[in-house]
Amino acid sequence: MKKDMPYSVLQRERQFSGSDRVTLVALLLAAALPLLTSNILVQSVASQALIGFCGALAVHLMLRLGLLNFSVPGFMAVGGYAAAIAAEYGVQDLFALLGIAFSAPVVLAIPIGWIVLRLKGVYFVLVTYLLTEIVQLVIVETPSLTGGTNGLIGFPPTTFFGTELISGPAVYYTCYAAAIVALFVALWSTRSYGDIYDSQAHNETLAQSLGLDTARYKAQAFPVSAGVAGLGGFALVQLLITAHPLSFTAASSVNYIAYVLIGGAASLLGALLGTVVLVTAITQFSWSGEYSLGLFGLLLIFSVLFMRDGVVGVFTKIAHTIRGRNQLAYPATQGDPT
Amino acid sequence: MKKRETTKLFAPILGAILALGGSAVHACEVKVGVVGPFSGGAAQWGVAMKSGAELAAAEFNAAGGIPTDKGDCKIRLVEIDTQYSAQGAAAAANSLANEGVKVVLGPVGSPEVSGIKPVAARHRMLLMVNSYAKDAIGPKWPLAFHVSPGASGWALPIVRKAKERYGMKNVTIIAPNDQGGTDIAPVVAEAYTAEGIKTKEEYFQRGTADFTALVTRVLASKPDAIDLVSSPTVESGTLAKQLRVAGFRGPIGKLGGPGTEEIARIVGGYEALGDYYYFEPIVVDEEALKMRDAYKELTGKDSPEHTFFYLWGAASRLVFQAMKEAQSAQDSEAIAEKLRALDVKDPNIGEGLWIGQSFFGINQELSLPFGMGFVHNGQVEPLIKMPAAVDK
Amino acid sequence: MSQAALSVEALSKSFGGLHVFKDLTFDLAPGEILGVIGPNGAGKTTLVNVLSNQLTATSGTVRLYGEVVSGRSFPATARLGLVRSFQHTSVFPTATVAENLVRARYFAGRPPQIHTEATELLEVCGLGAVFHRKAVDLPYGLQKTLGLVMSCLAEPKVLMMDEPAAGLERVERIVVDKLVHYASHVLECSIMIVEHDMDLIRRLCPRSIVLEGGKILAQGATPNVLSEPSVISAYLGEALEANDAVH
Amino acid sequence: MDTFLLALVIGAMFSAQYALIALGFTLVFGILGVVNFAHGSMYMLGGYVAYWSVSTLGLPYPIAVAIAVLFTGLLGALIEILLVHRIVEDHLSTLILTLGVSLVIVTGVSLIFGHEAPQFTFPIAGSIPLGPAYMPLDRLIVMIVSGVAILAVYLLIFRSAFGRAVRALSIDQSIARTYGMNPRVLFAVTMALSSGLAALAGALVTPILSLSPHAGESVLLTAFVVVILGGLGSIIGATWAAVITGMIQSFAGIYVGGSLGTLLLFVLVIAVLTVRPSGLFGAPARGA
Repeated sequence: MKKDMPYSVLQRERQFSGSDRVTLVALLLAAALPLLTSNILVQSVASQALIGFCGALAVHLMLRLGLLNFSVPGFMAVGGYAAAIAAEYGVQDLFALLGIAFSAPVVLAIPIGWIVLRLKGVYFVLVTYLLTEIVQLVIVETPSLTGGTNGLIGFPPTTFFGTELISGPAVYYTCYAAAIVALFVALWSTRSYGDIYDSQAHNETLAQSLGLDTARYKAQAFPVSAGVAGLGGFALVQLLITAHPLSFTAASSVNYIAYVLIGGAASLLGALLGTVVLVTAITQFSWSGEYSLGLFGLLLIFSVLFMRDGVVGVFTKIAHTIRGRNQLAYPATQGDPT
Repeated sequence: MKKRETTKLFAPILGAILALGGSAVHACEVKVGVVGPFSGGAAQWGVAMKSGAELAAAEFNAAGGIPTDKGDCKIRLVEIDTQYSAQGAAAAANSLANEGVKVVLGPVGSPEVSGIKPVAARHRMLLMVNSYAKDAIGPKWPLAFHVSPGASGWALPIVRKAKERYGMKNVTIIAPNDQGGTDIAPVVAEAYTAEGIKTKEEYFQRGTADFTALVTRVLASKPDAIDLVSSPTVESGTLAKQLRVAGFRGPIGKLGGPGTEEIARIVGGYEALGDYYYFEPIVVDEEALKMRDAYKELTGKDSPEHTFFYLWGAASRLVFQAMKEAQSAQDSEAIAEKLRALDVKDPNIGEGLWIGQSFFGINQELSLPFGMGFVHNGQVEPLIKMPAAVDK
Repeated sequence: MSQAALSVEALSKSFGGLHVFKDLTFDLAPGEILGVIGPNGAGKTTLVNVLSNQLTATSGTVRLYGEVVSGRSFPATARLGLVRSFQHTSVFPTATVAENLVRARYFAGRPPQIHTEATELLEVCGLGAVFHRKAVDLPYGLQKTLGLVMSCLAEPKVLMMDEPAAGLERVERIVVDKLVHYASHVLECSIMIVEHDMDLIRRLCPRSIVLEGGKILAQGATPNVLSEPSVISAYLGEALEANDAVH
Repeated sequence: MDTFLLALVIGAMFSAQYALIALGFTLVFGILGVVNFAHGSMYMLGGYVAYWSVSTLGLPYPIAVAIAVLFTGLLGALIEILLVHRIVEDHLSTLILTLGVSLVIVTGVSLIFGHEAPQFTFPIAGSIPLGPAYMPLDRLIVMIVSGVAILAVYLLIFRSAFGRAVRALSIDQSIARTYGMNPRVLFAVTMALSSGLAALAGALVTPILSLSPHAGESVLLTAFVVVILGGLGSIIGATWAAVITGMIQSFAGIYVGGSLGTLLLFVLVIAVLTVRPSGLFGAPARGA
């Protein structure tokens, strides 16, 4: 092989994208929410959005690999219950509990991932759905550990350097801590492996043909997604002060998926926007009544058909239109497809 | 400057949230929360509860309202939909806390109640709830009241009456394996056992649509009677239908959960249902029907069909009476103190008492006269009015 | 002759009871460019799939410079230096051309630097002008070219090209020559070309193998092989048809 | 021994029902590559249309079943043509789309017919003794209809020109065109067939069990389990998996009770997939 001076360097893109920056800044600003308003309702909705964001991130991380993950509530339950049980055994420190809520699902997801990740597309969807159902059944069948159908109530409160986190803003910050950790994990994961995940999602065979061991990266992404979900589960248990099986039903997995798809599946910002929009819509401006499920269905249909890139996609399109950029700006190329 | 911009950004959101409360400006008003499922499958329970509360509020307001240190104040109900979920109920409690509400009527289902209690306790709210959970109330929740007795209160008298009639020696109880089932089935089982009836418990997976296998299993032990306790209505109907198809001729009980009519429809009519006995939280007699007329007169609307309307009407009257005597809508502890001491004597529903000590360890369960129903050989018999349950 | 770059010994593949090919034995010498031809359904693409371990062989052994590659995973085989390209366009659609090239280097475990020749190659192939466009937005010919370039950038020891000219216009096919030249002369790798375009095989491959019905019908110097009566009778109709199909 | 026989009979009843439900689900996946989350709601809708035809139009039950199948089949075709077809290549999007469709259907039915279960019973009662066991006539009819439907679908797919085109289509659209078949039409027909089968199951089974707007939910889960176990897209696989699932549900239900049977079933599915990632009889489907 010739040893010429390299003419050009093909370096991997590993910077944050613009939308990642916006996401991070938005979440950092959210820390100031309790300072801006003492409105408990706003804090409560925001807490729910932060929890939903963790779930949405867990969905997003697997969707990056082209896999639709229905196991999010299952792993949320694992994280939430693990932390609640640890609290009963005297672990109250926020950081320790965050660690437990993250690592318990990770540990469980490693062997499960080995099984699940051999499955393609739709099989993965259905099996992850079953996983959540199994977690539900296991909770119901193990009342001595999990409280069974009654759930766990009355575990000691979480502490932050010895201070009990029980006031409204404190609970908000507990959820916030979970969400920010989840975001950093997601940023690390997408920044380090974004191109690998994207390649697997769009042309796994090509990636393998070049020498990429795709199985390894899938096996790595699944536990990370599970851990992120676990953080959300921890926050949910803290918000409700209860670990209850009904908080983690298989049906609720659809919500987290909807957050991501409606916000925009391509970016972390999509997950954030989708969560904020839907959580606010559902809890506050409750298009309630008997129509609510049907309206939710219509929203899903509409966004799948007409908003393929979600809310973020719509914004991007508007921004492009305003800047007057369009497809013709690219250099024309010769040749047509046969 | 920056802060102002942010506030501007939030202003529409805050405005919208406040508008939800429908903040009409009154000289003086006290707010009471009404929390329940006002949409979705359980909406009929929530709407009936809300109407009961509306009736009581209208009555008290017509009589001058609640005396406070600001003078006599009108009661204003702040209604929040939980969509029958724990999260929804917790969020509802948070938003009520935001409005400074200290007294809450509802919610009406076990999942909601388990969601609202911890949050309400944190904000020191007085709760009047309905739930079949075995920890619905308790010493841990000194401000939580139970609107009507759980199975621990009424199961025994009903079992006694059923035994008188059918003389069954062994009973199988069938319940779903969720909180609604696992919390109530053992309590009902205890009532049967106390009457010397041999009892077996069977649980089914929630969401089961076809009970052939379970029915076969249950009938193998040849029970004299089968009790569906708190099984949801559709599941109860399917179970009853399949039991009858499989040749079970004994009486079917339903000690918990409403829905006799719907169950009969699923089975294929009362004829097909055969012998059936059930618990009815309240007997709507002539006296009770006066509440319906009063509601029409005070609010101009028709009251809902669901019998929860009468139950919650009576319970709301008690809570408002306690507020009146405590001269506050804020001091939840004082209100709770007055509530515990109130004589339970509803003009329309009848005399009752506070029970709960022996089962829950706290005497905060409202016991009113209740009903028991029989369907005999396909004939619906009039409800039997039973006196309010007492502690064992 | 020294050690073969690729040595295939009694290789068989069957699906259920159906044999796609049976007992194939042939070698690819270092630096050699071998043509593999045969009528449709002869098992050519399956052969590439099996050699690259994308499919598991039913029996037989494949060696790369003496090292047994049979039984390894598809990516592990590629990492050893036995790389394939695809008949249909195969790119990372949502990534730019540049990003596609980066990934090719990175996934193959190669350093990010590429040589002058490679850069020139990009210009010659027409990819330089569209460096920052998304692959999916490129015309078919350029997408196909990009896929071929990516397999070259993996710097394999042996490159297997599955119908590199398929879907390219006649004028575009010159690109394949340039790529083969680059792979052969700059990367000094051995190449196996599965193709229907006889002109291309004649131009690029000194030696050819003819597959028919899962067996080697003929092998040897390309002009000789193509003039063998058995090959003509088995193949000619097909070849004409294939040529018709592209124009 | 008596119980064993009984369990076997009940298992057979379950199997027939499950097969009928899973058949359409697997068909749509095999041919369109779409996981139809609206399949359960088609079952429920079939029940409601049949109920409406009997109670409001006063039609005889068999005609009501036919109307349910036609109406729901037509609706299925419309959904395919108007919605699914626009994005049929994208498996994840069609999954979410059909989920949305199912929510809309469930809400629509609740608004029209109410949340509560209506009175809807099978017109034929009674049972025939089978030694110690018994076979209710209504179940027998369901079994016979399921058997005929499975056979018909099998013949249609493997023995007819339509079937050849459809199978070709599942591999390559251009081949289907050489059979003179338009993919658009084939997809719509397949969806109609699948929805019609679901509605047939619904119209037959809901009067035996119960009819409510949420009746389709457990059906969808059953269809999933059966179809994954058998291998998505495989008609034979779905049939066998229905038998396995039916027998497990029956034996676990009778001998164990509670939810352990369900847990066992789910774990079995995952265990099978560990060994065979495409299910028992699975073949890679269109692009999945």
